[in-house]
Amino acid sequence: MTDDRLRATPDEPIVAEGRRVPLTSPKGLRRVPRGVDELATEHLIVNMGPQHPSTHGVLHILLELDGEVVMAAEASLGYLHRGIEKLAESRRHHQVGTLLDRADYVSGIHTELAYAMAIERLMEIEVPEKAHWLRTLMGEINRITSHVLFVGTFGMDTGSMPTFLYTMREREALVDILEAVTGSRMMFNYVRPGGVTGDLPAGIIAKLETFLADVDMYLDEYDVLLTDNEIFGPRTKGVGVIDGTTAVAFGMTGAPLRATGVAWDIRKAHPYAAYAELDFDVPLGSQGDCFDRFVVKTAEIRESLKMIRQLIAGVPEGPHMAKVPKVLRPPAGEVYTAVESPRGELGIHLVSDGSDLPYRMRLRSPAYYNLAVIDEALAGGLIADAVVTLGSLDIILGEIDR
Amino acid sequence: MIWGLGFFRAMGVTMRNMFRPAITVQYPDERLVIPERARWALVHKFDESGRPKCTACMICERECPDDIIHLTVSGDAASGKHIDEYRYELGACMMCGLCVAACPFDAIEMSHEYELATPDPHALVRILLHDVDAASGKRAKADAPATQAALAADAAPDAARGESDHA
Amino acid sequence: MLPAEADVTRWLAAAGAAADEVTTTTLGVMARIEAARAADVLATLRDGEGDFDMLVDLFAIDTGEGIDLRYHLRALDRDEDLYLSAYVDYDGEAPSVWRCYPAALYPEREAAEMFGMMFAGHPNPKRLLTTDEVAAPLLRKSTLIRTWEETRRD
Amino acid sequence: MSPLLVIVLRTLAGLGLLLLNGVVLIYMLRKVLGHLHLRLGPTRVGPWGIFQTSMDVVKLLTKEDFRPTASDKWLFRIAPLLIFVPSFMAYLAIGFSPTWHFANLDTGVLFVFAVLSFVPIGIMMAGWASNSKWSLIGGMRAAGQQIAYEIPLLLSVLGVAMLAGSLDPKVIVESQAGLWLGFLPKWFIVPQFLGFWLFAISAQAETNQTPFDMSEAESELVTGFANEYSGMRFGFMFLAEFSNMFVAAAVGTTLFFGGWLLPGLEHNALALALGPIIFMVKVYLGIFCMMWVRGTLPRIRIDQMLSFAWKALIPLSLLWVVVFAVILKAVGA
Repeated sequence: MTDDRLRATPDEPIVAEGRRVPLTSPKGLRRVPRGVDELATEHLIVNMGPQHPSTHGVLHILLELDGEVVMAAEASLGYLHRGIEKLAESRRHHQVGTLLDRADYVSGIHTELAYAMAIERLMEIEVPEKAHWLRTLMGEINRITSHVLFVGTFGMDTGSMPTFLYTMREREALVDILEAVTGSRMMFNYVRPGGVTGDLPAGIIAKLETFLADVDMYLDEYDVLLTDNEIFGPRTKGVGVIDGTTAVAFGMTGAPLRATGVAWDIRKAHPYAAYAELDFDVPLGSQGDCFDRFVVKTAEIRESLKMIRQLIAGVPEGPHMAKVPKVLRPPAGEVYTAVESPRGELGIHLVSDGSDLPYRMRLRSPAYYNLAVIDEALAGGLIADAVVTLGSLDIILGEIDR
Repeated sequence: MIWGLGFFRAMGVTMRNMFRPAITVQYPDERLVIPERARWALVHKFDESGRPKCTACMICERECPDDIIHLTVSGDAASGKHIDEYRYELGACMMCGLCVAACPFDAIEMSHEYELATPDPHALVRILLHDVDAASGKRAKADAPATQAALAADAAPDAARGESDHA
Repeated sequence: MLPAEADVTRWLAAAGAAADEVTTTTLGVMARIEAARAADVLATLRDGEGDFDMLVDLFAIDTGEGIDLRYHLRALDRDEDLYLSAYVDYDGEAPSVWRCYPAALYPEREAAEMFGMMFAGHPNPKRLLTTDEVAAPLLRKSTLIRTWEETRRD
Repeated sequence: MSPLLVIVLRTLAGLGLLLLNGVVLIYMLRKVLGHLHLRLGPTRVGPWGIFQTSMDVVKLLTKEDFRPTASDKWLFRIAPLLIFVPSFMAYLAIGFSPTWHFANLDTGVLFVFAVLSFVPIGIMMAGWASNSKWSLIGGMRAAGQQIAYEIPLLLSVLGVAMLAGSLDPKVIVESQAGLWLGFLPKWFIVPQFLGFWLFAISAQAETNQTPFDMSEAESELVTGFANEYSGMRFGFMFLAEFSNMFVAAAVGTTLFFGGWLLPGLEHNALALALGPIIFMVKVYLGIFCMMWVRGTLPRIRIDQMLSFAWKALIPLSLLWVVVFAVILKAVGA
């Protein structure tokens, strides 16, 4: 079904000079369907989203279908565009975090952290050791809340209901801990330039330990429900394959890139916060299909748990906030800081003109680049594959549309 | 692995979970304990005699990213400030806690009042203080020694955001 | 990690680009290139000795006089980042680099709509994030977003 | 009583049972799925939420009768009935005890499968008439699926028919009386173990339950063929789904689990009185297992599902029929 005759535009390979794998052109979908041949059969163009249970937010994908086979796909974004980059230009530096929480609303700590690091690097603020550890601890807790949500919603995408509701149990326990530490369940506003707003409250370590005691058993249950399941395997193995060169060419980062076997993790490549002192592995896939992306993510949950165990064992004493001026006026200049958010490399490119407002704040959101590949990856699969492929990329629309 | 075994193991997992207690919290009957730091609607703090600790220094109004705190103040610092109205737009508040963090007099806090839904949109604009004398800065400072150091450190005047903010 | 400035100069020279403005700042190594030749320069940087195989980010900055297009390239194997800056006039045009870096497909559309410029040769030059009713290029400094008073509804 | 009155009363009784069953099953599904998933299910309306489904029926009845403008007016209206009526008709052939049945049919099992094969026509009609692309895909899926799975479903029954020598539910049940080796109930699941699994898998597919809920597939097709339906039209489709579930479980009980019989409780007055209760308990246990599967497994992909039917289930069931026939002949001789 995927011979060139049926491609959207067979004439233009994406990559010139033949050094890379040629891809089909994402020239965009024809709005008028073309017949398969002289018969009066037509391709069906359906709108998946913006109100569709499997688009994970308000994503809109146009699918050109031949029966159930997706011939071409085009994502249409912007339903959640709030102009965060523009709004940031009228917010003082310490206020920008409130906006960034809402960019990737499932893992706000990481976005805040990237911004705080940008300010710290520009102003050359020395962050206390304890703040580093708290940032890492909260970041990893936040990563697990995001990853278990992924495991659950990916289960939903494949039609398995229990994982979604079971993972809510873990997510809820961790979100409670995040709320106790940061004051909010999702919009944390916890990481500020110079440190974090609060130390660990009393009793939170005990709470974490109760969680850690049970969580491995629950993770094994998810493996039984999904990873080892005889239906789940064929649904995801060999589906939505994105090879390494394509992934790199599309600027993909995070688990989708690592699932292709490319070992790129900011936490290892450029350790920030306390990651340099932690012992952890970066799980890698080999095939770059949906199953690998899923397995990489579940393995990352276990790595995060390993890190949390190390972190709570060794939180140093000391202040959690450096001395920073109340009004942050970073010197004129540019800086790019990147963190490994649950979705990939989340970068803040900050341009400062020396005033208390950012001159330009660019949020390099990982899901934005990870999503771009779907125009390529969905073609040739079935509708069910499209749903699974999209789910495996773990997109958050708040971050894509910004 | 024998093909088909995975189904039965999965069935075993769901059956095991059937006998675990449900995680549902039946909200109006059961309530979760709100953690100490949880941030909900903004409220004022009052001293023993019931006077607000607010000194009408306007820092919170400037600090709010969403511009939802509005103070109308008469009088001046010399003769004592008088708060005509402390308007707080709950409906637009995102509970970031920046105003509380910025308050040098420890006069406001984020309460644990979380049942904020209302059918009346006007109820979402709250007048927190109405026609009261503002506390003098000195007294408030004496009340809150913890904030003194922070205040001293912040000697640099907080430049007001000009109209260029929105440019 | 930062690439050596001399290397960058050599790579750019291989692309036939003027290589006089290679600077190292808090950002990293940044080279200024001519916007009209961006596609050629990037293709050379990717396929030539530079081997920058990933376009990490593409965005624009309104400098007040024009649009500063930024290409953030990365050589994954060597872990080296290179920033390219290309000036474009308001309502100007730059070549699309999607042929060598398909990652640029979305950000080019975004930069075009947000800054009011054009990317020549882009395969799908539609708006990405906003609708047709949004007339002004949003991220230009001359575009004022509405203040709280303007948006308030009583 | 006049024969006409008997027919009317029996029909009404069947309808009443169907509606009651629907309400009970929906409540049961919510509770079972809820507890399987660490939730509670309905708790608010009445004690333990038992009136939740009745209230939902009231809600569905009072909803606006909405029809998309571009839909096919008559097909759109007929489709829910075409889904509902066959599942109602299937009730007629179910025997609850030696004396309790709506109609005494000599080929009752065949009748059930015959009328249930109407359902995909209704689903296709609903999908087509809605004039919605997602619904259309759902309807087409339903057709492909039900045709594929009806064959192994029927073939899986052949073994039982050979054992009992009849397709009359009453005869089939009666021939399961007694014990094997003194302790094993003489239910047909023992000789027909493979047949039972073929039946269970195909029945799960025929009743549109996860992992085979292709035509609904909420994460892919939203709700597939029922997408544009609301109010009581949707209610009929929903009810039909549950009554199909009941019919499948009842047929399974009759064929493989000895119907109203319990070992040691046979051919006496007590058995006659308890028969319907035993039958219903068995049926509801079967339904619970269907819900349990539904609450556990992910959904199969449509092409895998069809190739599973054509490449695995149908050859296997054909083979089983031949093998079992040979065995039966050998043992009989």
